[in-house]
Parts: sequence; C-alpha cells; structure tokens
Amino acid sequence: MSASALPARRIPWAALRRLPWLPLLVLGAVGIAAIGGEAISPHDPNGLDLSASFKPPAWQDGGSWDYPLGADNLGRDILSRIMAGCGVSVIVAFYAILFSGSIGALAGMVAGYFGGRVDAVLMRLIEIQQSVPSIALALILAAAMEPGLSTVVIVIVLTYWAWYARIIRGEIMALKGRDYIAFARTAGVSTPVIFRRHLLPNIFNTLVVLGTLQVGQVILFEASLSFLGLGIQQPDISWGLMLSDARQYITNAWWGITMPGIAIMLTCLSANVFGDWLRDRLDPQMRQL
Amino acid sequence: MLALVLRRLWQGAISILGASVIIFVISRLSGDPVVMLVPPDAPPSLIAEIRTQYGLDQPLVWQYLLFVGHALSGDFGNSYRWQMPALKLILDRLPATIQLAACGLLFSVALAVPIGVLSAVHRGGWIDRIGRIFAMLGQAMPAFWVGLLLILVFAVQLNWLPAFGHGTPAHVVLPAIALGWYPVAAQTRIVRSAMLDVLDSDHIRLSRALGTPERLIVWKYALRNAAVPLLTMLGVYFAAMLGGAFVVETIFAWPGVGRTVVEAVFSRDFPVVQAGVLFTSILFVLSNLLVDLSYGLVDPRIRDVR
Amino acid sequence: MVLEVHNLQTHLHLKRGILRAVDGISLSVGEGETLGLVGESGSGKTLTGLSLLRLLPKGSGRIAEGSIKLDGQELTTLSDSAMARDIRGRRIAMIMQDPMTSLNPVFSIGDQVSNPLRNHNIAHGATLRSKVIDVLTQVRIPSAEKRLGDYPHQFSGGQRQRIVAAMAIGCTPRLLVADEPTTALDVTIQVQIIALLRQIQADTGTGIILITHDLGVAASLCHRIAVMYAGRIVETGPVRRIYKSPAHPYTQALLAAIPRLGDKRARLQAIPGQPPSLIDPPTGCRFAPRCPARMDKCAEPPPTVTLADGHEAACWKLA
Amino acid sequence: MLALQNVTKHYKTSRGTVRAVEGVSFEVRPKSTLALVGESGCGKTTIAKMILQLERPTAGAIAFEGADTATMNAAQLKNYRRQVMAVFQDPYASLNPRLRVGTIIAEPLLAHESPGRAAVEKRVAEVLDIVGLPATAARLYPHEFSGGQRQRIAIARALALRPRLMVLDEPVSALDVSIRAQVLNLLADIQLEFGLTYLIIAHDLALVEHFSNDVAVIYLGRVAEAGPTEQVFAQPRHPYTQALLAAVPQPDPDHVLNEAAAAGEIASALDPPTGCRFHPRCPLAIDICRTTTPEPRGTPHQAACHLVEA
Repeated sequence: MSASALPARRIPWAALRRLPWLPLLVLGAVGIAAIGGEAISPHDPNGLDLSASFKPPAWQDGGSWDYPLGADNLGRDILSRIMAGCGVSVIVAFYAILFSGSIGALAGMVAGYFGGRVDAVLMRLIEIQQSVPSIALALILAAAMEPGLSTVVIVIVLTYWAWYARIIRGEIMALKGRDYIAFARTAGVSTPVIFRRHLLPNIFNTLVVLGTLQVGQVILFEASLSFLGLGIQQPDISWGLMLSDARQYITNAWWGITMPGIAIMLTCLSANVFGDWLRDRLDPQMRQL
Repeated sequence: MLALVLRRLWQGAISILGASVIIFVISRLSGDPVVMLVPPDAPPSLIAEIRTQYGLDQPLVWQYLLFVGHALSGDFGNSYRWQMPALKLILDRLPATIQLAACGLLFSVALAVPIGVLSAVHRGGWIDRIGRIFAMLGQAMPAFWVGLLLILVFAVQLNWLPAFGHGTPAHVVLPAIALGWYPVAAQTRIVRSAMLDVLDSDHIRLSRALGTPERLIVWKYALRNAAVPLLTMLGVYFAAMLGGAFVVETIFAWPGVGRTVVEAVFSRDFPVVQAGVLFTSILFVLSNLLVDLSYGLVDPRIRDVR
Repeated sequence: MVLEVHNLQTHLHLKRGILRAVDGISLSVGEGETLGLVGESGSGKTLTGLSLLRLLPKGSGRIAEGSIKLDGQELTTLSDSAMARDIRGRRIAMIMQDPMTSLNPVFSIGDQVSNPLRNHNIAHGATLRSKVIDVLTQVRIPSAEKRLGDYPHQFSGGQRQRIVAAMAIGCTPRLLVADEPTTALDVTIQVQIIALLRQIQADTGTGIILITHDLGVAASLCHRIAVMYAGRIVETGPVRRIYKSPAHPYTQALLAAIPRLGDKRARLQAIPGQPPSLIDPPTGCRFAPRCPARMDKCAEPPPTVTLADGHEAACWKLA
Repeated sequence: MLALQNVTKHYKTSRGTVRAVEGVSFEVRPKSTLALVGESGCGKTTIAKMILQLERPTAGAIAFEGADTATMNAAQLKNYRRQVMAVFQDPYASLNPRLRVGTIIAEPLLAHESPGRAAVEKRVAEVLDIVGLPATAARLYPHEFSGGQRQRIAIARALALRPRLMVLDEPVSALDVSIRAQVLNLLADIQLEFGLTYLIIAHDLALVEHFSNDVAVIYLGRVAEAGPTEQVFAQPRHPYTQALLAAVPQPDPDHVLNEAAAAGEIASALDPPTGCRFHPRCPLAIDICRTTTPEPRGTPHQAACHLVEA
C-alpha cells in the first residue's frame, strides 16, 4: 500500500492529548536548570569545600541532605554541578542541531530535487565525510584548534549534516516520484510553489523528528569529547568532564561516576522516547530510523 | 563481478583521498603547522629549516601534494614524542584496535540478531518489549560510561575481570562489551524492521501457504532476505567501533591506535595524529568495501545487476 | 465433494470495530472442478481463500463460525501445526497474484520448488531432484534441469507464475486456491497461464477455486461461479447460467457494466453508489441501496432461491 | 491537434541503453479520442510523459497545433501546459493527502491566473458539480473519499482550467468494475460538453474499443498498427494486434481463447530483436521480418508488417 493512502497528515491535535509526560518532565527539568543556572542550584557548582570531600549521597552512611547526590574529591556538590552541566548540553544541542539540520536539509533538498551532477557531488561528499570517523575528526580539530564549546559544535555539525542530507534527499526523491507532483509539473506549477506546497510540509515533519532524535546523540557526543578532554574545558562544567574528573577516584567514590552518567542517560532516554513518540505521530513511515 | 570490485576500489580510493584532504585542511586551520611539528622551545633556525624541509613555504595545493606524496611513500614524519616514524607507531598499534573492534562487533551482533529476529517474530510480545527497553537504555548510555560502570562492578567490586591492559582473552571482555553496547540498540532495530518487512512479503506468505514449518520460514527463508540490511549494518558499525575505540581504548588503557592518537593530540604530536586518523579512515573504507562485495554472496540479484 | 464450506464467517478485529469480511458463505468444489469466486475488492473473496488455509492476518483475523470440510475432514478445529503439516501445501495449495513478489529472491528456484516436497516428505535425495525437474517440466519451464540453480530474477513474469504453480502442484494437492493468478500479467501471458491451469487440472484432477474480479477470466476457466458482494455470495450457478441468464440484480448489473469486444454501446450501464461498510452492514440485502429493482422487503435478509439445478440466488425479487 | 513525429526515447542505464520508444508517429484529431494500447513496458507511459513534458524525447518532434514543443519559449510552454492536462492511474497517489480537495482542484488555476478567493471557490464548486460531487467536498481531505470519488476529483482538477487536451493514463484500471463505468461515462460526458480531445493510455482492449475513435497499438516501443478504432478492431492487420485480440478473455463461456496467437514472452527493451520487434513471437514470421524493420503501410488504417499489402 502506498504511503499516500494514509489519512491526511494534519497536525494531530487529538493525539497530543496522549503526550509522553515522564520524558517531557525530565527534559523540562533540564531546561529549567539550564535557564536558572546558579541562581537555583543549592551550591556554587565550582565552590570548594574540602571538608565535604568524597561525601557520599544523602541516603548512605556519612551522607547529608546538604549534598543530596554527594560531593566530589574537592568537596563540590555533585547535584549543583549536574545542574550547571545542563546549560552546556542545551546550548550544544541547540546550535549543533540548528546548523547541521539546516545545512543538511538544504543540501538534501537541492540534491534530491534536481538530481544529476549536483546529486552525484553531494553523495560523494557524504561518502568522504563518512570515511573519517567523527571522533577522529574531533581529534584533529581539537589538535588544530582550541578545544571548547564552539569546537564541539563544529565537530557535531561536520558529522551530522550528512545524516540529515541523506535522509532528506531520500525523502525528496520519493516525494518527487509521486503522481501529484508529476501533475503539478505538467500543469505548469512553478518549482518554488511545488516546494512550498508539496515538499516542505513533508520535510518539515521529518526535520522535527530528526532533530528531536538527534538531541540524545549530541549529548552523548559532547560528553564523549569532554570526557577525552577535547570538548568543554575547565572551569566550565559538563557531564562528560565530571565523569573524566571522577574516573581516577572510581575506587573511593562510586557516586562520582554514577550520578553524572545517570543525568546523561535520563536526558538522552527522554529525548529519544519523545522523538520516537513524535515520529510515530508525525511520520509513521520513518519507523526504522 | 571484477568490474564491480574495480569500481568499488576506485570509489574507495577517492574517499580516502577526500579524507586526506579533510585531514590536511583541518590540520592547517590553526595557522602555522610548524608550531605543531617542532618542540615549543625550538630556535627560529630550526623552524625555518623544517619549514623548507616540509615544503611549508610553498603554496597550499603544492603542500597538499607533498603531503600525499610523502604519505604514499610511507612517510608521515617522525613522532616527536616517541622518536620513531609515525607510520610504524600506528601500524604497530593497529592489530590491537582491529582485535578490539572485531570483538565489540561480535558482541553486539551476537546480541542484536537473535533479539531482533525474535522481536519481529513475536511482535508486541515480551521479548519485543524487553528488547525495546534495552534498546532505549543502550542508546542513552555513552560507551565510556558503560566502560566505567563495567570497571566499577566487574573489576573494582567483584574483581572478576581485569580493568586495564591487554594480552589475555579476559582483558578484551570488558572493553569489547563497552564498545559493543551502544550499537546493539540500533542493530536490533534494523534486524527487527528488516525481518518485519520480509515476514510480511508475498513469498513468505506463499511459503506458509505451502506448509513450510515456521522455524524454517524464520531462520532460513526470511533471515537470508534480511541479511542485506544486516550486512550494510555490519560495515557501518565496524566503522562506528573504530570511532568508539578512541574513547574505550583510553578508559581501558588498551594499546591501540585510538589511545595513541588521543595521547598524541595532547602532546601535539601531529604526525602521529595525521597518520592515525588517516589509517582509521582507510580501515573504515576497507570495511565498507568488504561489505559491498559480500552483498553478492547473499543476494543473487546484485551479482547480476551491476 | 473435495471441499464443502458451510456458513463460513470470517471477522477482522480492527480498531474501528469488527469487520465482517466473510459473512456466512457456503460453497463446494468437486473433483476436477473449477469454482470461480467473483467479486470486487472488499467483497471478501480473498479472505475466503485465506480462511480455507487458515492463514488469516495475525492478531486481527478470526474464523467466527462455520465449517470447512476437505474430503469430509473438518479443518476449522484442526491444530495449527496439523494445518501446516497435513493441509497447507499438501492437500490445499495456493497461487498468488503477483509472480514478481511471490518467489523468494535469494533462494534458487530448485530450492523453492523442492521445499514443499521436502517438508511434506514426498521425495528425498536423488528422487527429489528428478521430481523437481518433472514438476518444472510439467509447467513448461524449458530445459528445467539446467535452471534449477537459477534465481527468480532470471525468469520473466510468466515463467515465475509457472514456477509458483510448480511449487503448488508438486505434492498433488486436492484443492488449488488461485487468487487472481493472472491479474498482474499481460494479456498474451495471461492466456498462457489460463491454459496452464486448465492443463494442470486435466493432468491431476485437482479442484480449483479461482478468485478473481475479472469476469472474462472466470468465464474462460470456471465450471461454476459464485458471485460475492459485501461478504456474501449473492448468486451461484453453472458458468453458462450465470453469464447467459444471470438472476441476481448485482450479477446483471456487473455484466452490463463491463465493456466487451465487438460491442459498441455508446454508454455503459454504471452501477450507482458504492458497496456498504462491512463494519456495520445493512441488515437486509446488501446490494439494495444500489439496486434498480429495490423493494420495501429488501430491508429484510433475502431468501436463497433455487432457480434451476445448482443455480441459486439470494434476492426477494425471485422469491 | 497533437502530432508526434518519429519520437524516440532512449534511457542510458548501467546495463546499457533502454530503447523505450523508437520512431513513434501519430496524430490526435481535435475533439476525438486516441487510445494507446499495449502491454506493460511497451513504452506507452513514456510517450505520455513526453507529451506532458515530464521527459524530453531523444529524437523526433511533438507538435501541438503545429508548434513544436521543443522550440517553445517559457510563455508558450506555460500556455501549452495550460491546454494539456493529465489524469493519472492511481487516485490514491495523484492527490496530495495533506491538502484539502478545494486546494487540490485550484492548483492549476492558481498556477496560471490570480483570481480572487471568491472566484476560486466558485470555479471549484463549478467543476465539482460537473464531476458529480457536492460543493462541500472542497473542504474535505482526499482520504475521506473512495477511489472512484478521488478519480472524479482528479478529473475536476484537470478540468478546472478548461484545457483542450487531456492525457488519461489508465484512468480506470485502479478502480473496481462497478465504479469503472461511472468514471468512463463521466469522461465521455465532459468530452462532449467541453469539446475535449483525449489521449487515453490503456491495456484493456474492450475498454479501448468502447471508448476511443482512433487507436495506436504499441509493441516494444514501436507502433505496430494504428487507425480508426472500428477498422482496427474489426479487421486487425498486424499479427500482434490479432494475437492481442485473440487473447482477451470474454465474459462469455462460449468464447474460445486462442492460446497460440503469441507464444513466448515480450523481449527486453534493453536488447530489442532486430527487424520487426514482434518476429520472435510471430506465428507468421518470414526471413525479411528478422532483418528489416517494416514501414507502416496503409492509410488511415496502417500496419507495420511485411505481410500486409500497402
């Protein structure tokens, strides 16, 4: 059965009633922590308190509710540091998705619709891009430039634009073959109008879904880079950096490597569940992504 | 078939050439590369000498050609830190990385294929549900964190397996799991959706209508059809393993290319970084080439068409 | 009788409700006889065929009532494994519509044709190979022994349908369910497959149920016809009676709505309206809303009227 | 009105050149219906695509009222597109599921004119009425209609600009038998009412005989036989047409099919047979058929066969 036999894909307001509340709650909390910053965190995230060094989480012997998730080797409050890390994750995710999404979508649309040589060049570019593993790309970039937030964003954009481009290209090519677009062309409808009326509404949904699904990947990527010391640098705080710090104390303080990891996991999990939900609502044909 | 092999080889060569351009251009982004090629306290005469020696006073395109020329003759320069040719350093470490990546891939495929197949067969059943939960969790956990947790539990707490180093088969277990953990989720999805597609096809329906036992339908007739997306997956994920190896090798002190390159970045040992990244790319392209060529083994249509 | 179906009801449990796809049909097929199950899409003809093999859509499809007897053996109460072992492919085989998709693209045709023979313990080892060559020769695949190792994509559409037929007849089934076996083929190939089906029946004496929407194909192949509309059989009878003196208004309308070669009417007799939804079908005659001979009585279920030997129609007009 | 002269279309693929259409010529007379018949892969759809300017011919000319479409400037081409509209086979694929029926029908209108909202609504209601749908249909989405109704919407859309020529690509083959007659009758009615010219592509010979004034029988990219429908169907001259007609099952149990009229299978357009492309399947083939491409003989009823007297 052809995909177009599905009911019209209006924005399904009725379906919005069954929102995935738990993931949205987690994402909302991350967002609030990112916006609120130090104003709402219980401690100064960089504030040292050597007396609290290696304080375990509150529910363990020796823990206190002053440091609910415990403290690190320098006695910094882990909860406050996790909250501070939200900001970095949100900023990286926002810019990375914005840039890689727009570059990839534009390239994909142009290549998919016009085909021919433009398409061949794009496909070759994607192939080349994919022959350098993204972490390796990050490594040489980090070696060449100052590591930091903007390097992280650049690396992610360089890695992910191709992902968008390929999917959007495929979708445009599939749409282009539809009879209603063939009709529009034979009836003399201009290319910009065909894009606006028939192609962009479809692509828009796909982009929203891809963007949401990418949030988790971006957060993981940023954490990995920061963990290696190639991403966010001290004194900025990121979850990956926290894990990197806590790693050498793995034998004394299990919470040091557990808590930021759980923050990463919950955020990614929520973003992925929400993305899956969006995809099923907006674009049921992309299920295998 | 020979024409296909030649064409894929040619395309692979183009990709590697493209990768070398990327590596070259980025390595020049920061300005004067000589700074990275010499010790920080090098006298100006040495800098000038090296500049000429590496052709860095030449135009950029010429420099690139020189870089390629040297690379082709196996000369990536000497590692500043190790005082040996960068190429030899990388080649020495390459087997360990391949070993780790292969074990990681084996782990993930050994998990993903049965879970994916059973999830598709019992769609909506308990295996499907548990598989989905695991997939969800897997995709939300970075490889390095999985690695740290594994060390925490199996090395620190239980003391069952070694956390660091290389040598015995026991050493490879934890890093391979850490490396193979993340792709399990995506692989399960691919296997599951490929199987769902096949199980819904006319020829499987006909097989059922002619009384083929369900066991044969699933594990013989359907699975071989699903093998093409599966193979594509193998190529992509072996490549992903090579990328993941940079992180996992660092955690587990695995003496492979990844850890070497990461260390080289911090000591600004640029020849090693260039050689390491380029060789990862070559490995990457080669694995995809192998996968492309193996399609013909499972799908007779491809043997004839191209 | 090879097959006797009585009051078969097959339901599809959908989110929107229960779709009564097959709603109480009875039919029979004799030895060496071809029964044509004719109807439009959604009339329930395909689900009738799948019900016979008990291969309904997983989860949603259910045989709610009725009996299916093959050579006197009741099939509706048989276990699923017994269906697979003793019935499917062994005593009832199937040919599907699209030969381009009904063969497995990654297995050789030798493997696929021998598969039912192996599963049903018809032949093994060396006899298996010669049996496969026999069957392929029987469906007129030229130089069959050289082509056992070939794959489906190396055959044309018509040849593929022959191979599907070979898979179906290998175990000499009692009944062959052919679901639109020629619809996906071109006219000149279609005629070859029609001839093949006729020849298979002459050779093996198998009963055939031909499921089709094409009144031409049904006329050229069937001994008897059952016309389905909205989940029910509205008329059944010998092929000549159905085409020469159709009794049910739907059969009449259907025959008048199709253009024929050599017949230059200016206008076709269109049937107004559309078939009813089978989730909540009308209680009376289901064709009544579109029927030119509609009466008040048609709001009640119509009686089945016997018009001649073996010719029956469900219509108030004939009562 | 529309004339094709020696139109040829070759596609280059990795496996070689596909000779989809080879030297096809025919003419569509104003206010009449020309049918292109042939089996799948014979090139009839490619011909339609070239006429609709979705593909460019490799060689040959397509002329509309004497003007070659290949040399038209942008404005002339736009006018051509306005005069020539299409109805496709699958009414599920030819209507954008996201758009309301009103928007769908107004699409060609808005591409060529800029009428006000009220004018658009009026025109949409008008054409909906012509195809037998209520004006309220404009506010609904395609999925709320059945296949037959969707095809009516597609016809309304093609009719909105009052074109001169309509290309109907298998307009009823996706529909059920009882719905086909409704749509065919509708097409016949609007042809009469608006003086339309039809080019219909079909594989159903009975339908073609019923519906068209002229017919061109295509085999493997070439015109095998062409002429007034009545003559071609009453006295088919080309062995292929004869085979086709003999192979059509009739809703008549006494009708005997000729199973031997065309043995074998259609060759591939990648590697078409030399000479007459039908010769490997032709029961009457002689030596010259294998070597020389037959020229069309006879007028207006022409057949491209060496065995036919001019």
